Amino acid sequence: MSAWFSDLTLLGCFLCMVLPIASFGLIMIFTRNNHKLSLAISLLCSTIPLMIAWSLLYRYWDIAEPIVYNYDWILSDFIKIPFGFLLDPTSLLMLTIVATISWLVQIYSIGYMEGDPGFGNYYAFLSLFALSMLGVSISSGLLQLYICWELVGVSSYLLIGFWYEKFSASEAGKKAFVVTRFGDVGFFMGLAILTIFYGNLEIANINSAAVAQSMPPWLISTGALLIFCGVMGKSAQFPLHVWLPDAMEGPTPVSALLHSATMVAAGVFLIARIYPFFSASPEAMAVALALGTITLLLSSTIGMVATDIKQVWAYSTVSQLGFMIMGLAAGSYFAGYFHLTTHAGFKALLFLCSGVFIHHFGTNDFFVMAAKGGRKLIIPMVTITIAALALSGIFPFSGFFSKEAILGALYHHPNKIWFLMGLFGAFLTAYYTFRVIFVMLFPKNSAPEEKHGHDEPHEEHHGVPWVMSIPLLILATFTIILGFCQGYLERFLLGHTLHHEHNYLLLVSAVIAALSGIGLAWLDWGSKKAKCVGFISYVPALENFFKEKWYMDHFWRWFLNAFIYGTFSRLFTYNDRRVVDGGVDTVAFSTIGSGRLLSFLQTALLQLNLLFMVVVVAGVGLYLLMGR
Amino acid sequence: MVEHVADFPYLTCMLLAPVVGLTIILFLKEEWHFLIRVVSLSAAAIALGLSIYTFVNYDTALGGLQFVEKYEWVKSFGIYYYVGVDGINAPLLLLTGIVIFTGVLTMWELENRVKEYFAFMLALVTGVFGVFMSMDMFVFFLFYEIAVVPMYILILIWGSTRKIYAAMKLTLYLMAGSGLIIPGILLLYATSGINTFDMIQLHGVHFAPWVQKTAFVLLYFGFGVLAAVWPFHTWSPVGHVAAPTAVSMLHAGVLMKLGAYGILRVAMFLCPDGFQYWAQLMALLAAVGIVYGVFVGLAQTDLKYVIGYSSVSHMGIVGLGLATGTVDGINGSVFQMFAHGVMTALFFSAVGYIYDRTHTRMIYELGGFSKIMPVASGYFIIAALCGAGVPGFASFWAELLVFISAVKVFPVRGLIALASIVIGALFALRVVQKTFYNEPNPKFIHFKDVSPFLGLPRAILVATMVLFGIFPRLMLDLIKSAVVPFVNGL
Amino acid sequence: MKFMMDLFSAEGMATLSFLGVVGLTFIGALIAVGARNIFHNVLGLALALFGVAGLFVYLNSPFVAMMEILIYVGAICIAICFAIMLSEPLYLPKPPRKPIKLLGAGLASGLIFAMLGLLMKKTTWVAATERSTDWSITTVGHFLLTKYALIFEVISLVLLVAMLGAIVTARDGRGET
Amino acid sequence: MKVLLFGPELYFLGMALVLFILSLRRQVNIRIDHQVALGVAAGGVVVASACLFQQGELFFAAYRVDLFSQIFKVALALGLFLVLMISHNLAHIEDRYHAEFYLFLTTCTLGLMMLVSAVELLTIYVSLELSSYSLYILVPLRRGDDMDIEAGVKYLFIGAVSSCFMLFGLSYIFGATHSTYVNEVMAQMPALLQSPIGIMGLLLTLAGFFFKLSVFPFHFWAPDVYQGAANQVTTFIATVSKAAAVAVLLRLVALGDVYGFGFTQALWILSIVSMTLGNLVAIVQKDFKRMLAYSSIAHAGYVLMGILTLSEAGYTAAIYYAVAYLIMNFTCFMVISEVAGDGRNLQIVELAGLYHRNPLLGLALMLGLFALAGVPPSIGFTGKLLVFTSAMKEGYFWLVLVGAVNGTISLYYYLKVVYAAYFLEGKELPKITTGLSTRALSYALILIIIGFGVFPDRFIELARVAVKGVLL
Amino acid sequence: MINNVETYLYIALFLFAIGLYGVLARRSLIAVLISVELMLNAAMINFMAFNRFLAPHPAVGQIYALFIMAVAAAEAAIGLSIIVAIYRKMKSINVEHATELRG
Repeated sequence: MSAWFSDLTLLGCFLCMVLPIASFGLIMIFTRNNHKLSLAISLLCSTIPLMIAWSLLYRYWDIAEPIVYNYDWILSDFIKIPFGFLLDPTSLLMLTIVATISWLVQIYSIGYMEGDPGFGNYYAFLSLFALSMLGVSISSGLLQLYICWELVGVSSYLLIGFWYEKFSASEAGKKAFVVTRFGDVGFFMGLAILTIFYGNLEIANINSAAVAQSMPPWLISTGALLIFCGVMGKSAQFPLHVWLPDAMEGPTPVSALLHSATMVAAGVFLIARIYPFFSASPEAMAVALALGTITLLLSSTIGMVATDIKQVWAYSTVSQLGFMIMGLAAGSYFAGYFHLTTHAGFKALLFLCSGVFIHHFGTNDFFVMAAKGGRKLIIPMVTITIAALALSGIFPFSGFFSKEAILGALYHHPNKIWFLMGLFGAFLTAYYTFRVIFVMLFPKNSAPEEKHGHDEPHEEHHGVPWVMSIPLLILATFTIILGFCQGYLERFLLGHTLHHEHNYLLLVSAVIAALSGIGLAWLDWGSKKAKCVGFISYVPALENFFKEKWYMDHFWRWFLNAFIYGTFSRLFTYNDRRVVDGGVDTVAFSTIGSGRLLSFLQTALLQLNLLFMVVVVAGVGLYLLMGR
Repeated sequence: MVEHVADFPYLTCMLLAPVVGLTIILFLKEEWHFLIRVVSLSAAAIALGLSIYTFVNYDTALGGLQFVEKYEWVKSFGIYYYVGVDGINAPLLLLTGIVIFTGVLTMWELENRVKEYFAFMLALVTGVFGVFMSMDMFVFFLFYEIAVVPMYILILIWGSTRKIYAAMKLTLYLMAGSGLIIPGILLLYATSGINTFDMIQLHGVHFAPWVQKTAFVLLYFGFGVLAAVWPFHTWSPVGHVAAPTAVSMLHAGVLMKLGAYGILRVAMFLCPDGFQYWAQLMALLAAVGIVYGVFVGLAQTDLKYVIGYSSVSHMGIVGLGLATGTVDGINGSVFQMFAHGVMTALFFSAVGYIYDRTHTRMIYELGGFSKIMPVASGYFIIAALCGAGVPGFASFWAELLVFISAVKVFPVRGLIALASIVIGALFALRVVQKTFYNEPNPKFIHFKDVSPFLGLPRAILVATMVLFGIFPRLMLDLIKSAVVPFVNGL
Repeated sequence: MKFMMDLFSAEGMATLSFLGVVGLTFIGALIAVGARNIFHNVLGLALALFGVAGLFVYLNSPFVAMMEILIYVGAICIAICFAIMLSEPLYLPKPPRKPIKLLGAGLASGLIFAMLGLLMKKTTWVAATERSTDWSITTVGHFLLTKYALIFEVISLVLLVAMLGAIVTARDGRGET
Repeated sequence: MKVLLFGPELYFLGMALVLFILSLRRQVNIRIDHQVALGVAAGGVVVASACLFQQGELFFAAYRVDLFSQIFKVALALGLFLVLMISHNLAHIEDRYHAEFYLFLTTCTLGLMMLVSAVELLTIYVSLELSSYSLYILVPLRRGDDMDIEAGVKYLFIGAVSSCFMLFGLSYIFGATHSTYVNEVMAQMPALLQSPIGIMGLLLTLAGFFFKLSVFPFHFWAPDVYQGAANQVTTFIATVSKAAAVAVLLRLVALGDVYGFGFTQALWILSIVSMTLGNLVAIVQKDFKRMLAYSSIAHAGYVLMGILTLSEAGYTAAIYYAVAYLIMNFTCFMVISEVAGDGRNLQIVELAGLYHRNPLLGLALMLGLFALAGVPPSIGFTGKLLVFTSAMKEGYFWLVLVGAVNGTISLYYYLKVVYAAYFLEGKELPKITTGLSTRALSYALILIIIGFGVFPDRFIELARVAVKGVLL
Repeated sequence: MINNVETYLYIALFLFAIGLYGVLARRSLIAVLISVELMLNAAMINFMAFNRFLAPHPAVGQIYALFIMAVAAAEAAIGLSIIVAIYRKMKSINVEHATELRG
């Protein structure tokens, strides 16, 4: 036990795990109804991990060898699950991102969730989420990671369904949990298979080069693909992306935290985490690349037609996740992970800003916000624009650098189609992002009538409370400076800087794609003469297709209804009632029936009974005599 | 197997605590409700305390049977009162202690025929304790029957919803199971050549293959009925629905484990070759049960039916783990027995509280209970999450162990069963959503939330789940200490 | 002719009279179960019992034959006659017999006959190695008072019980209070 | 002390005499009748117990007194005493016949006592007839409807035909072995059973005992007689006479050494058919006594199972089971005669609300039924399991399987009675008041049912020693 | 040639079968009782035959026959009394009229 205290690093990791769960437990059991105390506990328990994360990052900036702590958690016979921490650049960076964003969101939520009756619960759930996400970051083994990964799912379920009185919220929570679970089952199968064939699932071990050589290729591919199922679920890749847009039913800070910056990034992080293993399977890489691309295009197109601001950012998240997967799958570990980092910053910013608008105007529709004078909220408007620029990949914001890195990776991929797709995705991203920005910035009908219609319901919101704006400013700062840290991060993550041969064709095409997207958005939504209809509406069929979200929701609903409920469940239930239970009842009734039948043997007629008796005696006697 | 004789008859005391409680209750007046409750609670508390004592004081380094007491009972037939604890039954004794204690607390508000209720319940518990600690087949079976029969009256009098049918069905079903068990154990006894029912000694006998095959399949199906092995499970949802809360808790929580424990302790222990022969079938039925349970549960509208089918599914996991015959699988199975016991007890306890107030368990009539009684619903949600196999609860580890070893031994069946946990999640959350989320039903809005005292049993159960969920080694090392020699003997 | 000669020899006469006794028994028995009039049945029974008594004579024990006639014909048959007179009047029309019932009865008794006949066929009887030739009634009496003393006492109890029972059961006014 | 050897029999003969004198009185006083009978019967239990460990032979080896017979004599004396205990309200027997009622019960018991000791075929036969005749008279002694007399007729004629078969069998045995002493006969049995005559002789001989025990196909009287006879008479038939039949069956079978395959196979079949038929038909019964009759047919099958194992363990189990059956069956009948205080036949539904009309009786009934169904912890369970164990030891796997499955079936109808007693509301029905003796009896029975179920060892050991004596 | 044990056994058997037929076929209870007596007589013949030809001591079979007679007498007494009683109650001694107990 003394080792736990003498080794500060270990103690730090340990605290990162213990404090959030302590906070969760304390709040749930004791202080649920005391908002202030709950807040204090929760903040305390998120600030310390934050400080630990940054100090660890600082301390191990020049880390050469990963630091591993392992303790036995489960010691069964074949299955041994260690509980431990693995500190290497990948995990340290993620740890920092998670700690930071979750701290910021907790601060922000003070304002956003003020007065909510479930305030205590909310912070408890946030703590639980922090626990699980921190656990994902620093787990030393894949099974431990899986456990935290599942906890992420649980806390996201609780947070999405936080406003459980709303049917849509509880439905969305359920959907998120089940859909991610769908992927997780694949993940777990992968883990099971790897455990069986390989046994030791420590990440340090899995990633070692020896493993890739000792395992047959089919096993690596199977394992990698199955694990990728989990990634598809958590990181909302096609076709399991459907839960993410619905998940916006949760409070906006939750969307910012879970569904943009951390939880959805967990999938990408997982690939980065076991990148050496993953990249040993070309099949898995190809599948990932294809699915990432499909996801990117699909969600971008849907984002183009959405009117709910959070929906837009949700689809944008999906598309950016697709981008990250593409980057990773194209062979560039750094590009994907770097985009994850920058994306965490600017997407959280986007959501938090939107949250301010939503909180202020009480609506999710950005047309309405614009009409109500959204641009008058200066800080959010400025920061949201910064974030939008970053998202679109405009220099000098962070997104530019990371996106360029990904496009670079795609460019180097032998098949250029992926690169073109990436470019197209970048174009679409810029378009839908600035569609929102332009609508907000240049409202077409700036005098909404309803202002006269009834009392201004949000009169009390004068400006934005500081607890909400400070996180915005911090994130905006990050968004601006993070791009320039690319070199440092490269050295940190890879141990060396990449040799950048500046490919101007690549650079130019990326910038052109982004700018043309913005330009198109300007034409459609921004300029004075804009008709405020997307170019896509010229192709109504396509627009409808996009509006219906490529019919993916319909597909899943149909799948669920037709197969799960309609076929299996119904048939099994029928079988249970009629065949199994009916069979048993039949046996029972036929027993009674045979009893009734046999009771006719006992006729009231004495002589008939005697006759029977005599015949049986004779029969038995004859039987006995026959053999002799 | 190494035996360590007890210095004090802990196990006998554990067994006698409910008996003494029962006897005292029989001499109390019907009207003295409070006294009756207190007596039952103290009996349960003593049993719980002793079970915790044995659980904690079991020396895993020493291994083998500990706290052994062995007395000759019926000499001419070689029947012994032979009790002992090893890593397999220690958790189950603990489980029984916990469930009976919380069960008594859960039924604290009972007003109808209190005396008889607690008397029967204590009789039932005596049987359960006896089964778990017996190392003699005859005594094992004796207690097994004692545990099964009081159910009939408990359901009949204090039950609800088609209780007459359910009680009869359950009892007959289980007794039919016994009808298979008797020939099974007697076959082993008769062919052993040593005139004893002592399982440890019988383990040393190498039975002829046909004996093993026959005895195993008889015992498997006989005990399997109680363990709700598909397709002999239909008594279980019906029975759970009809039974009063604490009985459902005991029943799903503990009684179903008797079946699984019997398969493990008697069938597999004594007929290793038979087990090898039938393992494929066991795995198949278990996998079918897992998948089937969730799918059927998905279509149910009665809360208790839902839980009943989830039990079918979860007991399938136990069966699957046993079928693997590996240390991991059996570890997982035993752990799952414990975890599922606590979990289901929690489920029923939570439902019971709601049902006692609303008098409906129809999912579509409920709704929004998170708003009306947040704590009570919280317990249910926790149980549902356990049921969905969420980490942090004991059941997760069990499922993990079972599934991995199942995939290893029976890849196809294992993977199919594993896949069904998605449906399991859907299944659990569907109920939670329909019952506890959305707008509350105005009819129920005036109900009070559960008070700390009434919440105590549920809190104990949750605490147990979490304790062993976070520190699985507390239990797993213990289980392993018995399972490793067990599997080596297979 | 040979046959006739045999028939009229001493042995033949013995055989003939034996056959006569057997015939008497069977005819009596057949009347006892076959006749429709209940009195004829009793008479048939008496006839059969006489036959049986005759058989006993052939079986070397005139004492038992005499007891047979005394107890059976003298007591039981008379008792049956009294019972007949105490019960159903004879002039009442009787319902027709059911052939199926008769057939069933015949089959069942035929089966028993077949079974035991088969048994007879398959069995070879072995006489005891040492056989006493003491046929005197004195010995029977001696046996009754030594070896079978208990049963001799018990049978009196049986008869007492039967008598008491008959009185209790058939006493007038039974069951009409 | 030769008298002690014959002590119980002499005592009961004296008792019969006393009752006979009682029956001769002009003035009828049923209370005195009952008290005298009960008191003397209690003395009978004492005497029988006192003679428990007597050993010896009487009447030129026709009568054997050993532990086996003495155990059964105690059981019989106890059974009679118990039946007299619940005879305090003989509502369906005319007052003036009470003394005769007791008398016939006593003579029947006496006959049964001789039966269990008799080792000579004629003695066995006459003792059997003595007990049977007493019962033939007791059955139609009931007042009221015509059922009793009908039952009496059926009982009589089925009994008469059975005893004819038995006599025929006895004659074959006599012819084949030239002896009428059981030990001499059985000494030749192993060889004899290879021949048809031995098998058939034994089979036909057993017919008489099968009739007493109501084993299929000699069971037809049982339901009618149970239903038709007065409750107390039924009780006696169902308990005491069954136990004696088991005893003598056991002695007959036990003295032979190893029987041929065919013979045990025949018993095997009869056993299976008995229990299956009894259990199945019992399901559909509405009259409680009739149901118990069918259950007794089934139980005869179980006892037969123990006997046909032809092993020491099997006999021990059969003895245990017979005594257990006596007790648990008696418990049910006690409840019947208490609930149906006016002596009527009890429908199962009439037990409604018994648990609050008289909780003690309810408990006793439940335990008795559970014991009959073989549910632990009760003598019924232990007995059944012992029987199964011994059968399995001899390799009768299918027999045990069928028996066990039958146990399940039987549970159904026993539970229906429990259901009526514990669940059906009988609020409007009056409470049942029981006297001190009945209460004490109930407690004693409950204690015995559970106590001997949980601690059967003493009794099993006793039975085993007894069997060993018989097997000599 | 006829004077051997088998002859008598067959005679007894035939008598037994006739008696059995009577028991099974006759409706009058008295006739049934008569048939039972025939069966008892058959058994008696058996005993006497064995006694005559096979038994070691000729007294035993005779004693058997005597006791069977006594028992038969007792049986007849009881039987007849019950028959009389049933006639009093049901005004009939037809066995087919006693059909109240069934099932």
